[in-house]
Amino acid sequence: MGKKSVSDFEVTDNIRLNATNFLIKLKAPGSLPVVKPGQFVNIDIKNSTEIFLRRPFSIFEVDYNRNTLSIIVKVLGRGSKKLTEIVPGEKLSIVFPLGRHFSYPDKNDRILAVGGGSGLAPMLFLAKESGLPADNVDIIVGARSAADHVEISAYNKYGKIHLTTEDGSLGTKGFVTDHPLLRNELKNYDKVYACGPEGMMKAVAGKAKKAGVFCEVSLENLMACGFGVCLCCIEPTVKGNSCVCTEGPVFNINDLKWQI
Amino acid sequence: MGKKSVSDFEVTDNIRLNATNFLIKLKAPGSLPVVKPGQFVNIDIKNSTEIFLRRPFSIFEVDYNRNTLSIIVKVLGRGSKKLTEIVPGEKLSIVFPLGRHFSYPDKNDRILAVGGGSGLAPMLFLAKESGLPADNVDIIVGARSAADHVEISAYNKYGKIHLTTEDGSLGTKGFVTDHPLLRNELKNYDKVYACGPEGMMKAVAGKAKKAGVFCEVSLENLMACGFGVCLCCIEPTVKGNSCVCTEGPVFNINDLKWQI
Amino acid sequence: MLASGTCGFAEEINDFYDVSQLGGIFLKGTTPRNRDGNLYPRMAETPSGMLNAVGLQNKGIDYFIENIYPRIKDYGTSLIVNVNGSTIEEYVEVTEKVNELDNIHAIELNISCPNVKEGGMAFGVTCPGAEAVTREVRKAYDKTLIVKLSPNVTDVSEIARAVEGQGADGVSLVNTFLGMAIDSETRKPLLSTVTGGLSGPAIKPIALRMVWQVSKAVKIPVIGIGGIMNAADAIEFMLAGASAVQVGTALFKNPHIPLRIIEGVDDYLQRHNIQSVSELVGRLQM
Amino acid sequence: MLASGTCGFAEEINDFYDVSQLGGIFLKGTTPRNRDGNLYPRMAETPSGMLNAVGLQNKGIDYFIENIYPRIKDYGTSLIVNVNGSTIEEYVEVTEKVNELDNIHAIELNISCPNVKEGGMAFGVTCPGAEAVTREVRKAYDKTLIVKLSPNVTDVSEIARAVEGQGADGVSLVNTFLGMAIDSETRKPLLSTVTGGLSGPAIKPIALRMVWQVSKAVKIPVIGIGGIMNAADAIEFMLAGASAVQVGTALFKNPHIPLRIIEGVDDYLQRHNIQSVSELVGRLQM
Ligand SMILES: Cc1cc2nc3c(=O)[nH]c(=O)nc-3n(C[C@H](O)[C@H](O)[C@H](O)COP(=O)(O)OP(=O)(O)OC[C@H]3O[C@@H](n4cnc5c(N)ncnc54)[C@H](O)[C@@H]3O)c2cc1C
Ligand SMILES: Cc1cc2nc3c(=O)[nH]c(=O)nc-3n(C[C@H](O)[C@H](O)[C@H](O)COP(=O)(O)OP(=O)(O)OC[C@H]3O[C@@H](n4cnc5c(N)ncnc54)[C@H](O)[C@@H]3O)c2cc1C
Ligand SMILES: Cc1cc2nc3c(=O)[nH]c(=O)nc-3n(C[C@H](O)[C@H](O)[C@H](O)COP(=O)(O)O)c2cc1C
Ligand SMILES: Cc1cc2nc3c(=O)[nH]c(=O)nc-3n(C[C@H](O)[C@H](O)[C@H](O)COP(=O)(O)O)c2cc1C
Ligand code: FES
Ligand code: FES
Repeated sequence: MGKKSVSDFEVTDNIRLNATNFLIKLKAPGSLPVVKPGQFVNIDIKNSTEIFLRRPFSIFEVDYNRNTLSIIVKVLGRGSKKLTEIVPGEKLSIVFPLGRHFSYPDKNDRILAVGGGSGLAPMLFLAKESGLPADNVDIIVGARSAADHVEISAYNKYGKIHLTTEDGSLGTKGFVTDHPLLRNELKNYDKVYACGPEGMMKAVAGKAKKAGVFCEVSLENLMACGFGVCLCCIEPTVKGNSCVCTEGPVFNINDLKWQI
Repeated sequence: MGKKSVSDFEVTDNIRLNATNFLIKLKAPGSLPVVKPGQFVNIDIKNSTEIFLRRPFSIFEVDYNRNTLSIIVKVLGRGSKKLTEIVPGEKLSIVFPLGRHFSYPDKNDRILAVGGGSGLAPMLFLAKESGLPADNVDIIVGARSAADHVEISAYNKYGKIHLTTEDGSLGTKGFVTDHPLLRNELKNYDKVYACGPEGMMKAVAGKAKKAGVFCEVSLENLMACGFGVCLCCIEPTVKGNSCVCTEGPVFNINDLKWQI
Repeated sequence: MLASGTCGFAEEINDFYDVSQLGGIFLKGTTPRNRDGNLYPRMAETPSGMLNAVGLQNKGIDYFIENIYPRIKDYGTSLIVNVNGSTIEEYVEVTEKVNELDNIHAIELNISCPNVKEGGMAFGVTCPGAEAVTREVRKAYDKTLIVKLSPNVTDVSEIARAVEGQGADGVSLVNTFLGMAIDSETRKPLLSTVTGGLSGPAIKPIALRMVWQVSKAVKIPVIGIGGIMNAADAIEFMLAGASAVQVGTALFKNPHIPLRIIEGVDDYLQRHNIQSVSELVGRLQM
Repeated sequence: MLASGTCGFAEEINDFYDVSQLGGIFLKGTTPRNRDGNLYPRMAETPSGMLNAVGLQNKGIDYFIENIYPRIKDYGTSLIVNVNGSTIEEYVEVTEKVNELDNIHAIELNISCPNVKEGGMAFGVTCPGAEAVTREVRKAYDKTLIVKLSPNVTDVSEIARAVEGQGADGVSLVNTFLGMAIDSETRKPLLSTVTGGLSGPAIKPIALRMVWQVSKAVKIPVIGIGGIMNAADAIEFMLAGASAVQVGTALFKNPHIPLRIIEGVDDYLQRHNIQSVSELVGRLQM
């Protein structure tokens, strides 16, 4: 894993993306180490005991020139709510870089990245970092309805974006797994990646497994420490109980014990 | 005691008076009941469990037209510090009005009000409310040094202000009890009032007792509830253990069991 | 319902709102005669909680009957006297007097106060002690007898079963945990008594576990107490097996909390399409 | 020093800073053979604390000796193995193996884990149980034997005296409190095991009281544990009688906290003109 650190980052932007999603940009006190899609930061939300434990968030974007990194926060409970109330100028204590990143695609690979809910950030980061021509990258993003989607057309230059909504108010109607690319064309991809609600990831994993396609997912198990000491975040794998925070959050679906 | 209430007041001003004292003005959601010098409010500082219990503060000024009341907060520990970081527009949950007020002086009385530390507010409120001509009112305010004093010259119209500092950097050198008015002229007063650190109040009470002058003090015992149910704030009195929050905070020194 | 020692004798809460809206009020612990309680300081704030060392300050049962009871007896809510004593005889003495009061339909036998030298928790931490005092008080009392249990024990179910065996109609738990706080700068204890009773949200997880254990161990109703601040907390205690709950320290934070809890529970029942709270009791989904 | 189960096997902390700056590291609880621990979910946040239900997941003592020990043995800080078992024989088995390790000078006998069905707390809540396991482990171990006590007991001093009587060189306390959390909306327990161990600042007042009681009851050194977040907390435990302290859950909040505590205590000693921490131990001003 290499050296990890705890540092105070300064919030430079906090932008509301839609009703429940916020983009928060953070400036490191020094120069940033290299971070990769799938890795995460663990944030002390109030520098207090009110929200006692840190909260983990995937890294969404990184700018090595400005030494900033961004996260996308979906409001779920107390901690994420407080976090989205933060004002630029405030400091946040951050532990990072944490976790293992997604496997990078090989040159000429065709990849499919499937994101939903709070799993959007690493998928977009991955599309951007893949180094592949946009033609080789498909990104499916699912949400309940149009209002739950955030504006990501800027990512069109890294891949083709396909939206789905459960109520059909935008893009393909249904779950991400109802999208034609996942229903019929999985075999066309060399690698499939997914991050989002567990049910969604399992559905994608099931299809990938059936199609025999390489598939990695990024888990969001509950964490107390985030750096491998508490053994709270474990996921059963072929190697026994693995720590999602250090041996994941990215796992190859073949290593997981999912019933898919 | 009458009806008490819990309401959200809006902070309209938060003014730094000196290094450690802040004037906080609060607007009631409706019209204010009559409040009197010595009464206090109990404030939920963060609307959270971080600072678990409320903190009591004496009422300093009240404006029935604007429905505002003010407090002077001296930074002592965690709670008072957080409170002074509040920004106008924020709301504070306030329980009030609490406690018994000072006995009002009779017409033509000469009174002496002695304040120190966090005890300044009720003394100034009392001077203002006394209804006496300024000539009949002396106010002694003590502090460690000049920098610890706050600007109160506006209160000159309610009484004559006398400052003391322990280091002699402003006004009379020494403790408030070293001031000539307290050393030699106590008999000239009909009523003496004091609020501040316990040692100071005991010293004043001792002199008043010797001089046989009516004296009331306002205690600042630690409180959990502030409205008479927890029995944590008690002070031994001639009637047994009295609740400072409901039977005080103002006590006649003859009722206290102080060794003075 | 409001927990004993945190709502005075109901009048102080009635200063804020009409207490007839409440399910019941457990009055401040009462002893046979006047007790001054412990010396000041009696409280210390702790992370998500507080310590108290009040030590059962009260004016005695006779004063209560003559002066307080007449003023509060028609408040329109259940009033429960919290019975205390240094000896079994003292417990019985208070009980006998309360037995005569028409508008008091239940007592809570406090065998768990950690802040008194004699009696209190001493009875509540062993089965024989708990049995002995429950047996004698039971003989002296015709109406509902609730026994309040101490969490400062290895096995609270055992104590609960013991008092059930002696005729208790219900148990309430928990009383406060024995704790301590020190001022590192002055190097002195923050309480005059060195140790005191810990209450508030900090203790909720332990209290909830104890309620769950006890509700599986006894057949009589269990009243849940410990760090309840909102409707979700109250519902958790009911799911763990409590038929009712008491709110204590939360009142210091805001005396209106019990009303908000009642509203919140109603709202929960509606949202989840549940007819009555009794359908929640013990319905933890395993 | 770092508390067992909250600092892994030291390597994870060494990823942040050089652990030779620390007084000592109590390694993750170790059993004779691989243990998978309990099912997910294993943790729940609570007011000023958390519950865990890890259940002693570890790869077993042999794996430790072959794979981990060689990597960490020269870290330049005291390494203490936290010894666990389901039976006395298992405790002894682990102890015998650790006895052979040159760079391990002490073991902590964990008779207080609330998260395992067999062994663990079962031994730690009765005097005979605590005595039996301490006696056998003592026979098998030549170096420093620290026994880690459970707070889930009526009288912790009694247990402390019992293990002192069997030759323990020190006691450490407290392990976690048995607690529980429920999601009111789903009506399910938040932990797969229903109950788990409560740690963090919430338990500090109770832990402090227990350390104070135990330090008066035994002559051997006492190590204070429970909710220590900063230097003031550490000093409070020392004033209450702890010769040293362990930091647990605070590490999850910030792995640098132990370093800050060391600095803060140094600063305190200077400000108060005290030569060494030993002058603080038990010096509560009454
Ligand atoms: C490696 C990793 C990366 C993540 N990346 C992102 C991200 O980029 N953007 C983002 O918005 N979120 C992300 N999350 C999830 C995020 O950490 C949680 O949403 C957040 O911690 C919730 O905190 P809270 O205080 O708002 O919720 P709480 O008040 O703690 O909980 C509210 C409810 O949500 C449930 N819950 C809380 N955390 C989780 C979780 N991790 N998984 C499932 N249920 C949970 C609780 O059980 C509870 O029912 C990530 C999580 C992990 C582990
Ligand atoms: C009736 C009443 C009226 C008051 N009026 C004012 C006022 O007008 N202005 C003002 O600035 N303060 C006033 N106080 C005091 C004020 O309530 C405390 O300073 C405040 O509660 C401290 O909170 P904290 O969180 O900052 O301190 P903490 O972090 O809780 O404590 C810091 C240190 O101060 C000590 N301490 C805290 N509260 C008190 C207290 N009440 N008495 C003695 N020592 C204490 C603690 O023991 C601790 O050592 C009043 C108190 C009472 C009871
Ligand atoms: C200041 C204070 C005084 C108390 N006095 C009594 C008492 O007289 N009798 C009693 O049975 N319990 C007493 N208790 C315990 C409470 O009734 C309750 O059991 C405990 O505080 C836990 O609940 P909570 O966390 O909701 O406060 C007292 C608690 C506090 C905080
Ligand atoms: C996630 C977790 C795992 C733990 N595992 C162990 C363990 O393996 N052995 C042990 O003796 N104590 C274990 N403990 C208990 C701690 O060592 C410590 O006694 C307890 O957490 C109280 O201290 P704290 O409040 O500083 O965390 C564990 C605690 C936590 C939170
Ligand atoms: S969160 Fe602690 S080990 Fe993963
Ligand atoms: S503070 Fe509770 S009775 Fe006075």
